[in-house]
Amino acid sequence: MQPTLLSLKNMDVFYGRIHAVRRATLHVRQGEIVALIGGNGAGKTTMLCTISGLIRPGQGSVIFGEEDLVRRSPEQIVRAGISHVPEGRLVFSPLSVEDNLRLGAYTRPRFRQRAGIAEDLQTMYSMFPVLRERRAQAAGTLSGGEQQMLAIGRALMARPRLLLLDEPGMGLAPLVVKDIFHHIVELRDRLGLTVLLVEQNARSALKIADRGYVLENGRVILQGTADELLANRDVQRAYLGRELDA
Amino acid sequence: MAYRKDMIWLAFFFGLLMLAPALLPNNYYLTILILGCLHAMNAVGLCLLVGHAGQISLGHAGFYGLGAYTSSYLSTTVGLSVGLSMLSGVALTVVVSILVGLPSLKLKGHYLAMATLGFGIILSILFTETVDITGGPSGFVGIPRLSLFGFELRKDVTLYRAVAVMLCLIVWLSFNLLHSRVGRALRALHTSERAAEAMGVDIARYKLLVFVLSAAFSGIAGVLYAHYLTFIAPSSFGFMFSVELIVMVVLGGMISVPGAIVGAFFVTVLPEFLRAFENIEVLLFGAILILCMMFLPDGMAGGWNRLWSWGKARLSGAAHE
Amino acid sequence: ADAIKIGAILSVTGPASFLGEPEKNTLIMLQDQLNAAGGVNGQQVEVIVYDDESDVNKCVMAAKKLLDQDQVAVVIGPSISGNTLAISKFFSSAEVPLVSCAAAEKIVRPVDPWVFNTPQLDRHAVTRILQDAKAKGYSRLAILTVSDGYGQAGRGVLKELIPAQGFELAADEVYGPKDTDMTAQLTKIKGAGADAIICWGTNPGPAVVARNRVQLGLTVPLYMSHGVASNKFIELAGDAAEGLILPAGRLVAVEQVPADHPQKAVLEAYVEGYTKTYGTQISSFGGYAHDAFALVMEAIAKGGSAKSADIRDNLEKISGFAGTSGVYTYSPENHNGLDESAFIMVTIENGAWKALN
Amino acid sequence: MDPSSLLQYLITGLTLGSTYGLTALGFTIIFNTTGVINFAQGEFVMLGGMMSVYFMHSLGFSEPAAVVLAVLGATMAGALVERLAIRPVRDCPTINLIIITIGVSIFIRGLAMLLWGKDTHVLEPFSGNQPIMFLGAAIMPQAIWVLVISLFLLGALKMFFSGTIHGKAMLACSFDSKAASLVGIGVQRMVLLSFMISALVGAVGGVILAPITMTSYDVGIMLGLKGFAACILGGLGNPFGAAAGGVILGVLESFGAGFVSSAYKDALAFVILLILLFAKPSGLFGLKDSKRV
Amino acid sequence: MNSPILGCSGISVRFGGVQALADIHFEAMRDEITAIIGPNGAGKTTLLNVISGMVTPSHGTLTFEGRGITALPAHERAWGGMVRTFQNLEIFSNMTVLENVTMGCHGRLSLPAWHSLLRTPKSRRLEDEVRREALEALDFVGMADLASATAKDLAFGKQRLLELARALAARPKLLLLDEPAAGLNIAETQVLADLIMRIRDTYNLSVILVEHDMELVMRISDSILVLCFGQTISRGTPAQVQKDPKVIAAYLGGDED
Ligand SMILES: Nc1ncnc2c1ncn2[C@@H]1O[C@H](COP(=O)(O)OP(=O)(O)OP(=O)(O)O)[C@@H](O)[C@H]1O
Ligand SMILES: Nc1ncnc2c1ncn2[C@@H]1O[C@H](COP(=O)(O)OP(=O)(O)OP(=O)(O)O)[C@@H](O)[C@H]1O
Ligand SMILES: [Mg+2]
Ligand SMILES: [Mg+2]
Repeated sequence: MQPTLLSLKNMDVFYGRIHAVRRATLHVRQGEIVALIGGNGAGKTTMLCTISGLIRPGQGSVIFGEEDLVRRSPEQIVRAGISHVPEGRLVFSPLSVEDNLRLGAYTRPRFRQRAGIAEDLQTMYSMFPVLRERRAQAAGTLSGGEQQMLAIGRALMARPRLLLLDEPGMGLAPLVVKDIFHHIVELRDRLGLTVLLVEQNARSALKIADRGYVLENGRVILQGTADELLANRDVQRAYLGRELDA
Repeated sequence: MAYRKDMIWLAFFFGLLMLAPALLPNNYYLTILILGCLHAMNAVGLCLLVGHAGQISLGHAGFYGLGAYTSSYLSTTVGLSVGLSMLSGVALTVVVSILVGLPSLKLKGHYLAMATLGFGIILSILFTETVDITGGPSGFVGIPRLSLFGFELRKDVTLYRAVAVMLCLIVWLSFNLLHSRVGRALRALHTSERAAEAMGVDIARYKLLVFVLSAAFSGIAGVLYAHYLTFIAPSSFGFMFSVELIVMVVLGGMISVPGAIVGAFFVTVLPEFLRAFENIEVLLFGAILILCMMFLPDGMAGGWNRLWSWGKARLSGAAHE
Repeated sequence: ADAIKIGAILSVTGPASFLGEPEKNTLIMLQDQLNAAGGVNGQQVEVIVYDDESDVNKCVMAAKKLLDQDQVAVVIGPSISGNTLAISKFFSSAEVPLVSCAAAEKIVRPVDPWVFNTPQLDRHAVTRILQDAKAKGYSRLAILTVSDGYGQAGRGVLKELIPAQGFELAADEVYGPKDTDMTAQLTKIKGAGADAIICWGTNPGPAVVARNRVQLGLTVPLYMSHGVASNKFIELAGDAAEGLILPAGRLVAVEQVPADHPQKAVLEAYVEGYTKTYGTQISSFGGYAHDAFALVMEAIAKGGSAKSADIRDNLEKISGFAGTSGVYTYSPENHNGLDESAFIMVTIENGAWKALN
Repeated sequence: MDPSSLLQYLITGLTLGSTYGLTALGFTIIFNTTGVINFAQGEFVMLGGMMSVYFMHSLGFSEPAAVVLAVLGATMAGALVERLAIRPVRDCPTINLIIITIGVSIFIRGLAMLLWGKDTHVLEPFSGNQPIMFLGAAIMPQAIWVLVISLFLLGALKMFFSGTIHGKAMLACSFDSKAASLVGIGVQRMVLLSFMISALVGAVGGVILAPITMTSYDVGIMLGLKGFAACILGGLGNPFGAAAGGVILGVLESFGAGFVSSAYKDALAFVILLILLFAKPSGLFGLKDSKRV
Repeated sequence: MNSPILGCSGISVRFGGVQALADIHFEAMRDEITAIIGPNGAGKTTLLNVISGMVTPSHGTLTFEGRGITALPAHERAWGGMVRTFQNLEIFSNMTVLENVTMGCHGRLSLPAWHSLLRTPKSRRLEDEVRREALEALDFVGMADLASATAKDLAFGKQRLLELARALAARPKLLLLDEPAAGLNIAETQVLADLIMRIRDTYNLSVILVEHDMELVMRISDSILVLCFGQTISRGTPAQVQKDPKVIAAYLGGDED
């Protein structure tokens, strides 16, 4: 049984009066892929943003390894080893694709790891061949999907220990999604990367995940191994679509 | 609904303006009020242009001056009737604003700011250098006093009333506009021109519309200014004044017309209060500006709203006890 | 009886502060001196100074405040012509005399019964320069004026008098108040081939002109206006100031004024008082305020009344009154009261003013 | 029109232009990290000049020492501005920040006036006052100083922004500060840094310009204005553009004064600037809109 | 009845080095749902941009209801009854949800500006009508309860629905949807599918749909255009396209489930 890498304890997040996340508790073990599913406005994005320090929780704790991340600034959290692929990509529009990727590795010691960085750059290009063609193009002019690929590549360039993915599949062609998920699994196996994955397509998400949590207006209402959740009637009805009813 | 609220505010404001002279000890305060109202006219226009449509202009001092100089020239040198010269003053401002707006409004953000700024500077150079028309740097002397339908408003109070009424008229128009499809379209193209376009908003036309409207407001303020002071000098229409106007709007809260008015009066009155501090006046002015922005990021209007809702909460809280 | 209220609107800050600040200091000093000496007609005087920041609107408000709120008997200032013109008519309607420290001719011609001024007129300065030029036998003159109120007034007079006095206007160039380089204008003048250049402006512009002239290696003689008649100019222009000629009030070269000259006493008293009070060397521009104050006091003392109307009437009666800028003789037709004799021609010789004669 | 005066106009224009360009560079740095037009930029230039005058004439330092102290002082001032006025409101819309910089500029100007008075001051040229005659046109040694230092700064900044990862990181902050912090860029530190660098550049400008243009508490306004115009003309955010814009503006002015009319030289310069803007809406060397739907 | 509402012929678009679209010919039939699919960067959004007038093609002509519209600016196409949603959301973020939707009516329910300026009775009546229709559209997508919320505070998925509602309020003849299902989970997507068909039937309009969710596409579209690297590689009914080996190779992949 791997040690716990990340754990949230009864976390509350507010936007003004709106109570977006309510007493949420979850944990992710070293080397696990954990899926976070839930409908619109369930609070998934909010939760990821809280982990990566973009939002301060009202209360509760975020423990990563031994350290408490609450009150830490986003850049400290990145340096601690967490990369976040945000909702809506947020690429640096005017900068070239390559610059975007290089900035992904900003926190890595530039001189000791020059070789490592160059190598990872090539890895990203081979993971997303389109990006290689477009390396000099301004990121803002990429197509939606290409931007999504870039966002994921940028996050991976930091060689994170924990990767937060907010709907990586959004806007990507089915094949590409399959690829990405496949890559993620591979990275996990090769480098022991840990992943917390928010994905609308619950089925494909749960297929690669070890465990999953179900979020409903801010609360964790259900958790279990991926197979348990896939088999769960409520989950099927709510998130996996109807044709299973047959 | 929102519109009715604004109308109530306007009625209240109008009442206040009309009562003010009775409450004031002497003409000196009236002078401040009049200048305040004139600045407010400018600010309201800019509130529409900058706050709602998101098109920054650093050239409105130019329109202010254009109105003032045109009307002065026509009424003094050419000898037209004051009423007629004022009308033509505003008319010319409108025409020029169209000519300026057509090319400039294609620019965005800081570039638009620069274009309007450049235009404003060109105008103020013209005011300064065309000595035989404008009287040059030392100013335009002997402008007839404001008169309506042949009656000269000799007393400051009557003139003030006229100015106040004009201001309220401008505010009324602005409210109408903002609470209509036009106002919405302006806010829309502010956030996303592409989406506004896709919804059938003729961006270029709407930008020009609001630009010209705000210029017209400045022009009106300008002609009134000239015929109140009966003397004008280029220094009053320099780029610093354009900046001051923007400051008024932002202090007021960008998108709030009442805010813009309060901001205008604030910026007008503050230096008078700071007179006592002599040399450190400038210092204080800067400091106050900074502090306002820090503690009222959404301007005076925003601050007021927060105060209001806070008070409401307290009251309802008390009611529960 | 309570103190006589005397208002003052001066450009203590802003572009014209080089005028307003010494003027303000002067007024405060004179007020204290007078009150210490028992006031005028046994009444103390209270000078209320407002700063117009060299800005018209501020000036108007200050005027209104003095007239409507402080209800002063008489107002001294403003420091600059534009502001004076902006507010002068308020005074005729309020029937309070205004003694301006600004020079423009428009202020006193045509005569407004309630408006006076103390500085020498530009006309007098130009006349002196042209006399000098004629003596030296120059015929083609180039003018380089600043595009502000002061420069405009000077330019007007120059363009009137130069042809009138039989000179030829070789070039008519201007520069902006904030310009930092006039080589372009000077190069153009050089091309125009003038016998002499007349530069009309206030610091720092003329200092730049002087420097650029030397830098371009121009040998054409350069006249300055009385607007630079302060030691600041010598400091700014440095060596480039050497040998420049300009008309100036006697204040710049007090020690060179002959002992028997009527102004001698006044000048020495003023210089001594000022340097003692403020520890800084005197700026000749404070003199305008000095004279305004002195004249007003003279009128009050002579007429024995501090009522606005009486002050006005008695000002017009003043004649042969020695001030720092000259000997004043007011009359219903003349509200300036000085003539060319108020100016002496001075030059700058190893860093100091030297009176020519 | 004889060639020597033609050359003279050109030289004048270049000198003038590099003063504008130098100010413009300062704008570029802060804009590139925050997207804010720093209206207090001109004040940094003023501080450079006034402080060195103060250290030299009032405290009696030697010129080099005074210059160094002045530049350091201005840099500190830049840091203070960021700490006290910008950081507390970092989440506000850009326009608020711009207004704050306006407040800051007014404040600094007032302070300078209070501390050092309203007089104009001169600084001794670094290497003598003896003009170098060149084909009948005079070049001031100081002008050469200005030209060289401007070019040096320009090169350095160009290198920094398009050559180094830190430069890219600074740019990133202005494009999307949220994303920037997500890749581990210390946005606040970057902003602080940018304010210090631009204050430094401004101060250096102020120091080397003081001998030519003289200095007083209010020189900042005009320089700031022209500097802003310059970097818009050249295309916001591009150091090269800023410098080029400055030079173009300067040359336009001096030729305008020489050939058209000294009264309308500024007007002329701005007319041409507007025409250029309308022809190239994002400046001569600005990067074009990279947003799409 | 089954005449083309929109025709594209020979549309080509270049961005610098990128040939985003190369000589595209296609027609969208009245009252049909036409889907455009293809790998990322195939040119789908660009095609929508060309149709809606946000990108001017280097070659090719467009006809809408038989009229040539190649030269028309975007807003005039909107007046003509062609409205779109955006792949990277373009909502009016600091307006309320209701205001956002009322913007949809802008082109259709319009008056000269002076009416608004003077708030004539006419303009007041118009305002009420706009409001009513906006609420109706909101109700249609089931967001009536959020009417007064600020748009930017909505969760991503809700913002997508908002864009749809805004487009609906315009009562378009042709509705262009760019990845409406992105950011919705499977169940929500199915609701959306029903919604789109309901829209088509109630307002009998035609739809052009760009989408990567094959379940959705295959379920609701009547015909499909497949782009790849800016070229048409296949077109036809869902059934035909699904079997087309070129499409499977380039896009669908040999899917296991
Ligand atoms: N900036 C904000 N201000 C106010 N409320 C917000 C803000 N951002 C999100 N919310 C609210 O918080 C709740 C959770 O939003 P969140 O984006 O986390 O949901 P989500 O699970 O990511 O939804 P989706 O799957 O659509 O992305 C929603 O009800 C949303 O309306
Ligand atoms: N403004 C631009 N400049 C340069 N290249 C561009 C520009 N706009 C689009 N492109 C390129 O054109 C191609 C087509 O873009 P488009 O957005 O149409 O793809 P798409 O089919 O919508 O892809 P996705 O499914 O990922 O949204 C992309 O490769 C993109 O990089
Ligand atoms: Mg989300
Ligand atoms: Mg797309």
